[in-house]
Amino acid sequence: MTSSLPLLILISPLIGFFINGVVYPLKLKGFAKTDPNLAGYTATFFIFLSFIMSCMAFGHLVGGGENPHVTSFVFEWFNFGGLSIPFELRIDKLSGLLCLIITGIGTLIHLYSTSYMHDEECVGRYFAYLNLFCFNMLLLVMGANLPLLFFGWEGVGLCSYLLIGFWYTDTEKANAGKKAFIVNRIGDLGFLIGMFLLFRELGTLDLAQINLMLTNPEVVIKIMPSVSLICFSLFVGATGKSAQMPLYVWLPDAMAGPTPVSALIHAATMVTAGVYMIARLNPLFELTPMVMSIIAHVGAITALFAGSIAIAQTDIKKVLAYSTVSQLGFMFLACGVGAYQTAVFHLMTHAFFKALLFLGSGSVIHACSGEQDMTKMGGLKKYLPHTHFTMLIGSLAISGIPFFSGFFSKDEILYSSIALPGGVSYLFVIGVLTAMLTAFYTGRMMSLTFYGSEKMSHDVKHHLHESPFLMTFPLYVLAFLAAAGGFLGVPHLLGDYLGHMPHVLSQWLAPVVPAKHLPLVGVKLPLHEGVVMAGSSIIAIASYFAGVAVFKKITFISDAFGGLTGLQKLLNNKYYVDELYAVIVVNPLKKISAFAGGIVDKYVVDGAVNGLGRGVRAVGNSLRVIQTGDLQTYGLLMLGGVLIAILFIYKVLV
Amino acid sequence: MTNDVLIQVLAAFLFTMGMLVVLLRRDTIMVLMGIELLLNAANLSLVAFSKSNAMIEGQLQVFFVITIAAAESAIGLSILVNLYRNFGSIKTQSATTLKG
Amino acid sequence: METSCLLSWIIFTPMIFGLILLLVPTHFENSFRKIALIQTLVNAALATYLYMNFDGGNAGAQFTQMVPWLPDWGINYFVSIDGISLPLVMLTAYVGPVAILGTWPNVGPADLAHGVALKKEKFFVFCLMALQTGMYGTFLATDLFLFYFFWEVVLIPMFFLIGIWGGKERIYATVKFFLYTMVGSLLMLVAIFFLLKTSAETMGAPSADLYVLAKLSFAFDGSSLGAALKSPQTLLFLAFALAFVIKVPMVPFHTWLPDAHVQAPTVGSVFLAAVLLKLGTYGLMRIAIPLFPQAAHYFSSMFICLGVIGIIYGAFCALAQTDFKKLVAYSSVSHMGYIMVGLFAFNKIAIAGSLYQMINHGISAGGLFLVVGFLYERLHTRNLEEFGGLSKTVPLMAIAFMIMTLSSVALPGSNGFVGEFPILLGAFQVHPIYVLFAGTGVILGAVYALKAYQMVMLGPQTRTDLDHLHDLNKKEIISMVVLAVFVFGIGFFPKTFFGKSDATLEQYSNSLISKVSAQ
Amino acid sequence: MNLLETFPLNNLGPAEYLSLMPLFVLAFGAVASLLVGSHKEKGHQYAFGVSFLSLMIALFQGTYVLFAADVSILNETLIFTPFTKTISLMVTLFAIIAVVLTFGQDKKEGLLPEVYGLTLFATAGMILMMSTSHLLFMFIALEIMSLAIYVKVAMRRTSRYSAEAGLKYFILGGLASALFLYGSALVFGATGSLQLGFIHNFLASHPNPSFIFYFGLGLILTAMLFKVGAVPFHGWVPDVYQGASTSVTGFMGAAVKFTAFMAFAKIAQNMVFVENVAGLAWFEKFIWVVAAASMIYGNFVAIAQNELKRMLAFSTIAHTGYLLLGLYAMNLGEASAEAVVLYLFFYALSNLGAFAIIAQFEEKNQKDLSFDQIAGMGIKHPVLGGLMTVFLLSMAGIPLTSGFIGKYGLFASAVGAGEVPLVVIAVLTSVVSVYYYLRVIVYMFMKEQTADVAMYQGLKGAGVAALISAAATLQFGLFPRAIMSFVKMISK
Amino acid sequence: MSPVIVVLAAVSAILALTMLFARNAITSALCLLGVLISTAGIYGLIGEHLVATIQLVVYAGAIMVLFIFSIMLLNLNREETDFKNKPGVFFGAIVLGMTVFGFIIYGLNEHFMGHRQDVTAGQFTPERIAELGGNSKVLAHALFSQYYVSFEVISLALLVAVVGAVVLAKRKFD
Repeated sequence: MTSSLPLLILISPLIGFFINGVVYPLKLKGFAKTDPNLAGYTATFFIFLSFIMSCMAFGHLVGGGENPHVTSFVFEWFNFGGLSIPFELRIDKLSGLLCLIITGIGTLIHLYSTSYMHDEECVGRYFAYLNLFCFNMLLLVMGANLPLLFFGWEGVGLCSYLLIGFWYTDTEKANAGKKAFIVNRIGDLGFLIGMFLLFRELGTLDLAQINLMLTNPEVVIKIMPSVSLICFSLFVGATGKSAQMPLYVWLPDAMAGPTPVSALIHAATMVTAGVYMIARLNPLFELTPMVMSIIAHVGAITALFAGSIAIAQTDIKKVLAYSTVSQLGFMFLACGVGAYQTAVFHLMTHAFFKALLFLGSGSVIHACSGEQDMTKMGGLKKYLPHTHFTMLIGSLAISGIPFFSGFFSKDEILYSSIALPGGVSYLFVIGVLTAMLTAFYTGRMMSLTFYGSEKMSHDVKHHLHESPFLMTFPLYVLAFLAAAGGFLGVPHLLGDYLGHMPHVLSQWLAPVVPAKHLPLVGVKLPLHEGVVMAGSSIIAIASYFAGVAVFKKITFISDAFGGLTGLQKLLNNKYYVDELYAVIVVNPLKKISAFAGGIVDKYVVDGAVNGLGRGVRAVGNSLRVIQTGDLQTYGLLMLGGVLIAILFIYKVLV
Repeated sequence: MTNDVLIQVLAAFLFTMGMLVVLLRRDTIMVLMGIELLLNAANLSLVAFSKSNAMIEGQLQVFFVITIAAAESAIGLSILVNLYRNFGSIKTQSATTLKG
Repeated sequence: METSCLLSWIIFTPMIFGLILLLVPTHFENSFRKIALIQTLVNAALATYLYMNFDGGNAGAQFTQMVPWLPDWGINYFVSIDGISLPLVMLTAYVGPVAILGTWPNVGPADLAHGVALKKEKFFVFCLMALQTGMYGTFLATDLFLFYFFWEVVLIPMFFLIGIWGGKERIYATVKFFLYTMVGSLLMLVAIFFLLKTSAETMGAPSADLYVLAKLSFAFDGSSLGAALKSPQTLLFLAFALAFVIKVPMVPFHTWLPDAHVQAPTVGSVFLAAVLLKLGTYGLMRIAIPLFPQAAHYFSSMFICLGVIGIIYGAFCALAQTDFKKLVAYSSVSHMGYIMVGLFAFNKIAIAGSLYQMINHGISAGGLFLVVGFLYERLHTRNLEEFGGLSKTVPLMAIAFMIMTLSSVALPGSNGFVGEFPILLGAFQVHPIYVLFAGTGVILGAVYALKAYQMVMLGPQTRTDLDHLHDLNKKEIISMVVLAVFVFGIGFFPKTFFGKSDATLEQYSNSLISKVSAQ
Repeated sequence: MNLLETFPLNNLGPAEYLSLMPLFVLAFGAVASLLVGSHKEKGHQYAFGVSFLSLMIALFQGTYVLFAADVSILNETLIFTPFTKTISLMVTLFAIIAVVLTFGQDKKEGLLPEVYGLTLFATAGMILMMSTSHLLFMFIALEIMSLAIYVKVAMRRTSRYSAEAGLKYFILGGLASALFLYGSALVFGATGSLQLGFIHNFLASHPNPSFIFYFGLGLILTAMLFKVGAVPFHGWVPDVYQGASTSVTGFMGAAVKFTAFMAFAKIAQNMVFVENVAGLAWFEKFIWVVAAASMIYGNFVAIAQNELKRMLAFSTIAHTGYLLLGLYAMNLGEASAEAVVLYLFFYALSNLGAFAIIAQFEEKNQKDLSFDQIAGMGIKHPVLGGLMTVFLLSMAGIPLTSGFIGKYGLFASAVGAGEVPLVVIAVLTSVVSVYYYLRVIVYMFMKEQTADVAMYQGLKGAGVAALISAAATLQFGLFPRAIMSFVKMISK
Repeated sequence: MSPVIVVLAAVSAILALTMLFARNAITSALCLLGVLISTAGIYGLIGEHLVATIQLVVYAGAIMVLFIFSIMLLNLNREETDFKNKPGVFFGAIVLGMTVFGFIIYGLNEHFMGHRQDVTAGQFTPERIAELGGNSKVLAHALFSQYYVSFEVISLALLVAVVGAVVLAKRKFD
């Protein structure tokens, strides 16, 4: 059905952006002057508004029959020479779900920010950016065609740039924002190329049409040769946005932004755009097993890689950042093996618990008056009971402790990686390893932060205080979701025991993302689903509590086992990846540009031009000598001319 | 070989000589004389041609040419005097301040 | 063919004002800018009226006016407008007031000390007006000779603008600019002679009317490179193309641009970047390609390759600069590369995209140069390393700068995307590999643009003399707002802005592609 | 049969007198101005007044009889057709401008009142030269013109530059006219006549004339090329332009060049562009080489100059090259004739104007105006600067100015005649020329004034002359249609 | 061909050569005078009496006197040591001149051998002139019947010459 609902959902944060970004400053003659509360509540109101409308849209979808969707056609964006791109928004079951997540979590985080950012200056700017981000993110998920998706895709990139660099006076933070934008751009080029290829093959960029056309065998056969290329380019785009190898480097730096930003953008929503895109185009990706396996491998490796780094970090936000990268790796693993709905499932649960964890860490940092180093915390449990409680739930959820949300989604991924034809056995092993690591570093984080001895300085200790209600309330809401969210996707095995509880999510997504049937025993690895489930949960529990226990006293494993110092160093420096990139990418670029701008352009290209000029002058000067000033020389010249004339005559005649 | 040819050859020779005088002698006055010689050679061949063609046009022109020659030499000599006043010499190579 | 004087009014209004100006005594110095502003506004109004009455459905020439000029040579004063020249005329008309407002001299003692005071104001304003006449004329001329006439006329005021009110190296820069353009255009002149001769031979009477010349066809033999180079069409095409690509400028003929830009006064740079460069691409689109399609098509890959090189090379050069203005200048080189790619892709979408890109680059580059001007007028430096953290002091300027940066990195929703996306999309259908490389420009563009923004606006404040650094004043705000409106307006509603060109573009590219594929 | 039958006395009728009238007017005017010029204090004014008056009369009278029936005097010694009358009028116009230019400069430049009379004599000689079609008569006219010019050049008697220039011009000019004479003698010997028309017919009937004809023709052309100052017969040009007083140079650059080139064209048309005379093919090659050499040499050396008059002198050599290109095209295409006339006319005007400006910036008895002297002059005297810019742009062939139209017509006709390579050379060298013309503008407007050496006392005659030329330059640059169709008509 | 003409031709040729190489200006002037006189003689011998006379009177008489006078006036009759030419220039000039001379000779030869008869002879054969009453009479009539315009115009030239001479050679500059 068509309705203006999607448009309204989209517009309302934009209005908020305008009010915060334009109206207030104009009224008050300046950005710094906006009252923080006013700005915060305005922004929250508008995002909440679109949350309400998303719910209404969602209501339309419920029982809306076979693949229901709400669309609103806004205007012709492009239309020339066969390239027709309407500005059209479509909410189907997948994007509806994501709208809910975005606006819901968005609302919570706005609320949280209102209190968290209260003492900053230019809060108006902050909330304007935040609203703008929501607008772009919604556009990303609601856009009915790839260019619109790309619009949102770039838009969120811009907002993350702006928000990471919110404290722009600090060069570090500004650089982080720049890095994020540029690395994303690299991915975006892939995205663009993918789009161009698609357009060349199919002549359209409308998502629904693409998926529709792919049901037609002739079309499939026609695009078969180039489909791998298309999917690969799109996947490159996804790696950029969703921080996969090798383009993940920007995400950890992105933690330079305010913590709520990290929660919203770099955990819950934006970074999952790649997953969304792949899930959205799953019929296309289905056609190319090769790229699928690439995706799976990249995902798995990223997961393990980032997870291992997370162990050795001391900055609480860095830990969470790397864990985000690793969780995204899980999602890509799921996509890679073909379990799209599982990926979306994990996307959702991850949104819950990772947002929760970030906000919690934000509350911790808030309490420790800006301190982010876990080695200067410890024993905060008694000072921050609410924060501790909620974060505990979050940590349990991410570690995959049974019956918390993370458990269901992660478990499904692990099992799909052996149960589905696309799966690979060793990826399953990597997955399990990562799960173990996840639980371990989460436990470590909790222990370093809340348990163990108090290591903070006195004045910090003096100021310790539980965060105000505005901050704890979102924590509790998210805690609930993180705890219970998993029951939307109960696997059949358990579902049968639990009174035939269905896998709600996969049924819901079915029209958009067809659910794969999981056999009871893995095909790649002869393991019964129950075994996997039990095993993984045991591993999770064990390593979580190991983590908690081990790090009561020490900060690094190497403190316990001296042999591991080297490894520790390696991990602590993130495998020196940034340094590597600096050597193989950044510096060469700098050199090339210096060479091009400094040498080639000045001396070669321009040198040729100026050389020509000088040459002409030189010729002129050398010709001057004929002009001796002696009239008889001129006479001789004349006589020479006469002779030339005669010679011409003679030559012609004889 | 008839008179005509002989005179023509003589004219040509005088012409060449005049040219060489103009080009080689460094005295401006000599140069002027060279020009006179050139004109004379031209007259000679003009007359001879018209004679050999049984015409009178050539002869008539010669009057004019001679007059012109007179006028020219008058101007030339006054320019020469002027030069002598300014440079104190009438060598051609003394008057080479304008060059390049 | 209905006739109207409107176009002539648009062309000559600036000149009329200029002549009136010459009569105003010099001691009214401060009122000259006002006169210039009025003139540009009048032109903008005229252009708007033109736009309103322009029939988007009609692909052919409109508002034609033909006055015999040199009928013996088949040359007439023949102006008309169609969908291709319409946007460019509008651009010129709207950039005019923006440039005047944005560079309004606010002469204070500090400025006087730095010699930015009103210097030979009358002549300055007169040059601006003459420049506009030349630009309008070039865009509206439908007669080849007239086109050439205005094409050269543009040079003279620009020559003075750079040479008299420019920076230290102004003389070198302006002479280079003049000569460089001259080399190309004189060869073009020879080609024009040849065209007239041919038209005289084939049609009995010589004619410089572009629509007539379009009917001519020149021998072209694409069997081998040698044969192609020998065939007359190629020679003519290259003669024209050289003139135009120098103006564009296409690597390796671009070195005049950075010098000219850096030395020119801000308003000069704005006109140069926004409009003058478009003369080149317009010439290619209007004359070189449609008149000699086979040759153009035969050499298209070469030009696309050079365009791509320009994109990447320009980006790298921009990255290397520490002079803000030079950076923007090189970014122009890079962005004009896209237009070259689009024009020579011989693909509907790409061609349309190039036309859009001409306008968009005009807006974004103009805006960026204005920002440079703001900073230079306030801090008297263009060295990026001497800025830093300014956005705390001048938030409005920061916003304006950000908007222009976004437009120049072609962010969706800004006009830049509207230009580059179709170009790349269209060109990709024909030359995927080239576009792959061109695409890297998207990344590099972000790199240097953000670098510039960061070095100026972000980071800690290094300067101590920022106390008298005042934010944008009303005039400057107005100018930037106008530009911003165009940036986002075009970014969101390209149809609204370019819709009237569709018919012409459709017909243009159809005939072009059919001619090429016929060969 | 007696003498009177052999030589019938053919008296002149009214028509003949009318068409000869300008000559009489000029001659008497000259004498009159010489006489009144001897007045002690007001000699200059009187002389100027008289000569200006007589020139004006000549102009109007010439215009009056412009479209009278063609007149041929004494079996085609003098032929007056609309064409010859028009070009005579053009020369008269130059003379008027030159006289106006001289007035007000004369004292500063140390010119005696006789200069006006001599200008009139020279003009008379020019008119004769353009109207005659008889080689010897042409020689006489040439001499009258040249003698007057020699004297004018050498007239700054206290200036050694002037004396030197006079000497060079005189000696080389004498050599040239001697060559001309001997050449015509040889031609006479080979064809039996000195009448150009007769020679034309002779060639048409004898497609294979003897070698001495070609030789004589070569000598005659050499003399003409010397007068128009083409490489390698150009040696005198820069030195004389520099040494002569500026007003004289202006007159020379405009009128003498114009006349000589017209005569050259006439000779070429009658003795060279003859169908089916295979032997004349050499002429094309020769002119090709000379034209190319002139363009290249003139432009390249002009770049290396640092003095204004000298630079213009070299540029005039280059322009001769362009004109030769037109002449070259003449035997291929018809359009070239008009193009050449137009180009010459426009160029002469701009040239006069430029020298008029220079004259006002010059100091007393100065050798030449160096670039440093004009630094910042355009700013100091905007009007003069603007006018100078107009002239320079016109010589550079930039639109808005007549120079562009002229160049366009010339090159277009050449291309029409199929001569592309030479045109390409011309075009490329003219880029070079643009450089040095711009250099003057740069100095005038963009350099800071070094020292106020250039003296300029108000708008004098020179200023008026400059204004006239500038007006013409712009007028013909923007609306050339009228004069073009006029020239087309009269050259039919 | 008459031997006297041959002798005169030889004499004038030799004198011309001497004139070129003589060191003393006076010598050269006298040589030139001799050349002119012998030319006059040649005129006379081929029957052009009037021309011969004018040659003698105007050229030899007036012009040469003028020359010699001014040589004396500027007392240039001192020895001229050498040509002050680089030998290259000197011989170059000589060679150039000789080449030109050679070409003329070639042309004349070709003319008198071949194309002589192309030229239609005029009516003034010696007999005709004699019948009309002699050379001078004929020329005089022709001059004043057909060439009087030229005759008048020449006066301009002379006038210019006079004025010019006066202007340039006037003693003191006012």
